[in-house]
Amino acid sequence: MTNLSEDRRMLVDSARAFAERHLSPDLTRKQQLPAGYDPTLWSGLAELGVPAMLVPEDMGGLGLTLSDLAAMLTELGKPLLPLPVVPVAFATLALVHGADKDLRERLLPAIAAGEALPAVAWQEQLAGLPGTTVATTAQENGDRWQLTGTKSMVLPAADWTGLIVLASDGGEQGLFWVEGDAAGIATEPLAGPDDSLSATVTFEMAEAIRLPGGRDVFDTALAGATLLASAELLGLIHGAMDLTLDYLGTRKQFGTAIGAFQALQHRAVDMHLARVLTGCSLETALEEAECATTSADRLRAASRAKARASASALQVTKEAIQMHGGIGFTDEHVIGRYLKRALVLQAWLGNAAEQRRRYAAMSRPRSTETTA
Amino acid sequence: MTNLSEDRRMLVDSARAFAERHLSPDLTRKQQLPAGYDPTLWSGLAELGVPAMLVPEDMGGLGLTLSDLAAMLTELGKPLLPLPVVPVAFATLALVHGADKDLRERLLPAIAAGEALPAVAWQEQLAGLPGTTVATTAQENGDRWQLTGTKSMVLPAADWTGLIVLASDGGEQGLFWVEGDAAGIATEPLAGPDDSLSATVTFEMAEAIRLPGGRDVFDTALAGATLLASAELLGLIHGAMDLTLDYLGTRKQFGTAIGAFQALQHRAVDMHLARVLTGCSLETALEEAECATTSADRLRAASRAKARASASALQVTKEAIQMHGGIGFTDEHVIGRYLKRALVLQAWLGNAAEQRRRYAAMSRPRSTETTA
Amino acid sequence: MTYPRTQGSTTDWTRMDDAAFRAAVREFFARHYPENLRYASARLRLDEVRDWYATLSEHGWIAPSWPQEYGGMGLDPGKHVIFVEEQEAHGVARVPDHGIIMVGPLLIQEGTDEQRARYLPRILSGEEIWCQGYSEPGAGSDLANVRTAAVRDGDDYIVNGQKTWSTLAQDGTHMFMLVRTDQDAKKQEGISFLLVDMTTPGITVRPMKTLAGHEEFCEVFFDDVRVPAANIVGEVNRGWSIAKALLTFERLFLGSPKLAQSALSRLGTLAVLTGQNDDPVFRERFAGLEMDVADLNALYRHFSGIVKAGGKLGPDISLQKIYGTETFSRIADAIVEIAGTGAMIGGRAPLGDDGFDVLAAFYNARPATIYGGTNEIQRNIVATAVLDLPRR
Amino acid sequence: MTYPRTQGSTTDWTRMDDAAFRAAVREFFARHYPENLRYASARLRLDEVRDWYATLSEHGWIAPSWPQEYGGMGLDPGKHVIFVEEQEAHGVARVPDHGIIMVGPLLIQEGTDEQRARYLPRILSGEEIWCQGYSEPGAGSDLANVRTAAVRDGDDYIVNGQKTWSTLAQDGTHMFMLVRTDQDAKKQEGISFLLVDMTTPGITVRPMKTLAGHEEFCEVFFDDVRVPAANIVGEVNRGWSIAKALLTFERLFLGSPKLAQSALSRLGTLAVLTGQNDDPVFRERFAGLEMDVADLNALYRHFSGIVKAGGKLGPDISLQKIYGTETFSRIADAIVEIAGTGAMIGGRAPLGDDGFDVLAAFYNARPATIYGGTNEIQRNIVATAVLDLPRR
Repeated sequence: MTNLSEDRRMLVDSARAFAERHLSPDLTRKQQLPAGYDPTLWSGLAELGVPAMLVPEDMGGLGLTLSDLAAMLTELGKPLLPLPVVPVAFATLALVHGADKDLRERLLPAIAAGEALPAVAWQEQLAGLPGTTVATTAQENGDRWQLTGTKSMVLPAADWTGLIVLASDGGEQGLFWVEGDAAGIATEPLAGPDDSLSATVTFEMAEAIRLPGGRDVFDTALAGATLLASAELLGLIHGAMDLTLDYLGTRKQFGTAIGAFQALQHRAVDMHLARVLTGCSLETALEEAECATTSADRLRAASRAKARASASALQVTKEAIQMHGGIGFTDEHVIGRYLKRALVLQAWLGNAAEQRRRYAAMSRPRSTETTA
Repeated sequence: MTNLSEDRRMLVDSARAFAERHLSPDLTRKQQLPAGYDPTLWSGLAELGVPAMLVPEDMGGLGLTLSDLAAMLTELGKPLLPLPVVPVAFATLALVHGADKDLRERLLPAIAAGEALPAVAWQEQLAGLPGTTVATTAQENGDRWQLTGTKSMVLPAADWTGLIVLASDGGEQGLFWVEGDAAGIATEPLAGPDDSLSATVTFEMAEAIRLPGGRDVFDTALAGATLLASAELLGLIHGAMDLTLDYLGTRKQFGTAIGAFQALQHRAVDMHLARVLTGCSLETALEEAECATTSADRLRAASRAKARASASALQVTKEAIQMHGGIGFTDEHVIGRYLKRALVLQAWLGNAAEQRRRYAAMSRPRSTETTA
Repeated sequence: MTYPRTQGSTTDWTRMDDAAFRAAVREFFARHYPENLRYASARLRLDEVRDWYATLSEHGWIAPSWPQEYGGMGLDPGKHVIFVEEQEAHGVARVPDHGIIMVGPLLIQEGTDEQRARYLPRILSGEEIWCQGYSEPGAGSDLANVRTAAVRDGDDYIVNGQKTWSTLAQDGTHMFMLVRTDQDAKKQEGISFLLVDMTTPGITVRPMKTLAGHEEFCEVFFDDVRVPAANIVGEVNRGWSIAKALLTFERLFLGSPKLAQSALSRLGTLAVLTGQNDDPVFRERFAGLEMDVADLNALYRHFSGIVKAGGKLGPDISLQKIYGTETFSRIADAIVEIAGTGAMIGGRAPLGDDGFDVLAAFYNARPATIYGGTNEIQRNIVATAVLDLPRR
Repeated sequence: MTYPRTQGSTTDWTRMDDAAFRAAVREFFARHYPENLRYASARLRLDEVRDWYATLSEHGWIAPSWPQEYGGMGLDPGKHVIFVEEQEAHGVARVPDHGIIMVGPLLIQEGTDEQRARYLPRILSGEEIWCQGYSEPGAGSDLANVRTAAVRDGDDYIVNGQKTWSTLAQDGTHMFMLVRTDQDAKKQEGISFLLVDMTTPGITVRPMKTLAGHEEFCEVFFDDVRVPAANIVGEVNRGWSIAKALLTFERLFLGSPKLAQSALSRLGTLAVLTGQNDDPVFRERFAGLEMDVADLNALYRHFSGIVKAGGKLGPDISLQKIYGTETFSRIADAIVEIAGTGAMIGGRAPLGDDGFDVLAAFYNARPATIYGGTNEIQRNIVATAVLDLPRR
């Protein structure tokens, strides 16, 4: 992030100003039923242009890049962001890359305006590498399709204006659009440790239309969302780290500021290294993904960034609690909010171990003898 | 090692006295061609009764336990032990458990006297979990057998008075005895990083007799040798740790003894924890192995002790070099001898990762619901 | 001094062999422990376990390690270990046990006859529940930095100050606490050990919510609280050595393998529930943790062997606290890792028949490396008092 | 000042696009680099690479980053990275390069015209080989604690003292060194930067054998060594700031991904040779290390981007040295681990056609976390100078 362009810097500044004015870790304390977020706050973000960023200009959007949105998310993530920016961006990417003209024209301008909140319903089992296998089925019925199956961890948890669903037509996996008010959808909200909400959504012959794009489009959108989630994690890491550095400089034990103890200093350096690495990893992964020509390459880059961001976020927030001592374990201090939000974000779209497994599946040790 | 019996304490004291008088890390500097050890030093150990320890009393031995020999080895390992105590004990265990009366009577008294040096030739490939698959074949020829195949990492590397060979008769794995001067044996010595020697031994229709004991006996002997190698590693860990603690207390940088720097203190504590854990792990594993009724249970206990000892030895010796700084990386300081010897001993009979893999193969996560 | 038979166990456990004793304990738990309280994932509150406390008390099983003459089971350390093992295996929850674990043994060793007669029977009966008053705000791990003052006034002391991290103090009827009785003495001196009735006027208890959402710790405020001078344990101004001895014992207790063992078992369960138990990467990781827990048990055996042989624990007991809590923490991390997006669920995730709380162990692992002296403090102690490394 | 054409490259590399440049470099190495020196596992000595040095020199390729006016290739940092990448890919060994990497850029920036004219051409030609004189016994990482004294005597300085950890000093014709020219000044002041001809009477070089068996470092003794005062670089008593700037640059260099990258490639080779490359446990471990190396590259790009943009490296460059060397060390550990009993073999184990030296990377990883300021020192620097944590 050394050479921010002027435009990028303006975006970052506006995000920082919004974050300072409207966000705080304590905002994540209250569950925003039923959707899991505060609609007023969302409107504010929409005024800032956040949901419009990935929407093309001819669809009423700003036509900006993943890197641009990532830079803003890092700022928004510092005081913790209890808003579904990344989930909506995930759906936006799927629509931009995979919807036909009609659906694009119907949905993208509304997304850009902050009025439509589409969600992607894709994963089924909780653990393993989510999304690898898909049991939800799509059956053709005239020019429409009917979906049956259960999806977990759908974000936002309610109030969506429509769902993009990954389902199998028996042979291939494809993406399907389900209207928010369609019949045959049952939603069960689950509260997260950070008081966010996700939903388990069950489809029973729910009516859907098929998007032209398939698994490949989904993978590209997943890669984008994974990078954006990494950017939000990077913001979270900054926030937790800065609070901890403040604490180390002011808290005294045995008559000395605890930040003067060398053992803590060295661990603080390792936390800082984790944050710097996360930033560098993300920056290069964004570039790789933006230059890549296949969805596999995009996923590979995204896996690397998310693996680093997830591991760093857990490392930094766990160390932050340890360094804060007992007070860090009470719900009264904000540092705990960072740990809880980190737990959710590191897991969503696949945690570090799951990203590593995906990365391993896409690369293979080579012998120098064969590359020489 | 809290409640040493009086007998055990005498053994330990005699080993310590021998170690202090006759051993020093610098002794490991010279390759003792061709066998890889100093015969005079070996005679000294024989006078101490070391090779007699596991030999039953009716065969001229002392009839002591693995735990007794382990306690001595820990003392002998402190100044590093360039002698094939564990290799010979490995062969002794195989003969005690698996040889017929004739061979026992012929070999065990000579082993006890320090005159016979049998070696076990068992592993073939270098990596993976050695000894799992056996390609060396034994063909029956009248009342004798003929062995063909190649074994690696045979210790001692030469001067053996006979070889116990793990080979497959086409169906089962069995143990075979080959005289040291048998025809059809070719030996190629390999120098270790610690200037010890191991041998690659090739059998070409070498004449052998079959021991009544098979794979099961071999596994019991392997478990015993693995525990003893862990004991030697424990001694090595003590030696490296004590040198490092001395250095931390005396070496000054920036005007302060470096042992006063908290970051180094905390890492020294982790090294110490590793050594204490290694001792406790070994003590309980020895007990488990001695009480076990199956060779699988013995191996499982041995794998745990060796995994801990191997990992601790690498951790402690690597940290020892780092804490010694540049001087630790020169061949002039003895601390480097500890690192090199640790490399060899952690690898022999399977390193930490390989032991973990064996342990994993022998256990399986259970659900609390099934155990409750 | 004798206690009524009903409060002591009538069986002479010391004569029973270990296998028979284990069978007896197992049978006792199976028969008496409430099924719905098995394998609780969080520390239970007094309300939830009061009946179980009473059951233990009625059978004379509430104080396994106290001598029989004081109403305990009089178990030797070996049998005590068996008792704890069976407790764990059956998923028996901890009762509020500061009185049993800390105050009882302390009064038996250091208390006056009057103190013993006054307090021990009510600990056994569960009438009185004790909490701890050690840490103070601004000096979490620097325990010797006691600022809560007790000033002599006739036959009483007047206590002013604040304690914090007092576990379940809201359920306590009494507190054992460290107070400063000599303002002018050096840090470790001038500290006394005081027993306080929590109903005394001037005491305010404020529970604090933990990250896990439980009210597990309290702040306790003392505003001109009048406590009889007879409630000092041991000598005035010599409380630090008593506290240190208790802390040493606490480190053995805090480092015991039970947290790690139970988390490992949960990890295995979760692997089965999520279909990962045959995954080779998981298998090797699990085996590594399993060996760590076995070695943690070996370490515990080493230290409890010293206690068993009548020896005194040295400062190296901090190793037990370090390794016990950090092994527990690594296993808790593994649970979060294999749970995947299960970590996005607070409370029970929909896995298995009863659901599975993915984050319970992870939350518990956070304070484990902090309370009883942070693991940083423990490492400082080992570095200087065991390894004899120079102080700066 | 100009240099004879034969010593400078005649090509204007800056006009070439990156792909064409990469192709040119690749072709150059393929054509000129001796096959038998590819992928050397240890640092090569001058004797072994003298011909290669001469080849580079003749083609004007010896100093990639020096400006063309001084006889370098004048590569911008982007092309320099390409150059290094191709060097690595082809397995091209390092030549003794202290003159090229350290002394040249230093003299170009801080030297006098006379010093540049005297020294630069002979670095380019390979006539003169430089070694470093920074560390002293008893002050390995505490570089400012210079005790080697240079006392003014007419137009000369008389140098007395001892340097250590001087890499390949036995092959050096000249040393650039730190000397104390003011005995009374505070630690960091009173240090000067001095150029010394190694053939001057009074200099004794004693090579030390490393664990790997190489004579890679030397002790160098100075006994009344007379050095012209004109050999001071920059101002007298202001050598520390020059040394610090060089050290900052050295940290970027020492933390470059090449060691880790090359070790990773060797890990992959060893997995193939031992049949473990399809093992799922190995695969995931390898992927983790591969991502670490990719992120190490990203970090390197971040810092070299600052240099490229003409910025100054700050104290956070220590992060590069820490992560580069520790990633290398982790990979070296993985090599030893998957080698199994291959680690019992010193030198080349019988694996593959040419054998495989299991321990080479492991040995190299030991000094990597020590030289150039131990990683402990680097962490101290980041803690105080970057994170602004309080000093004790």
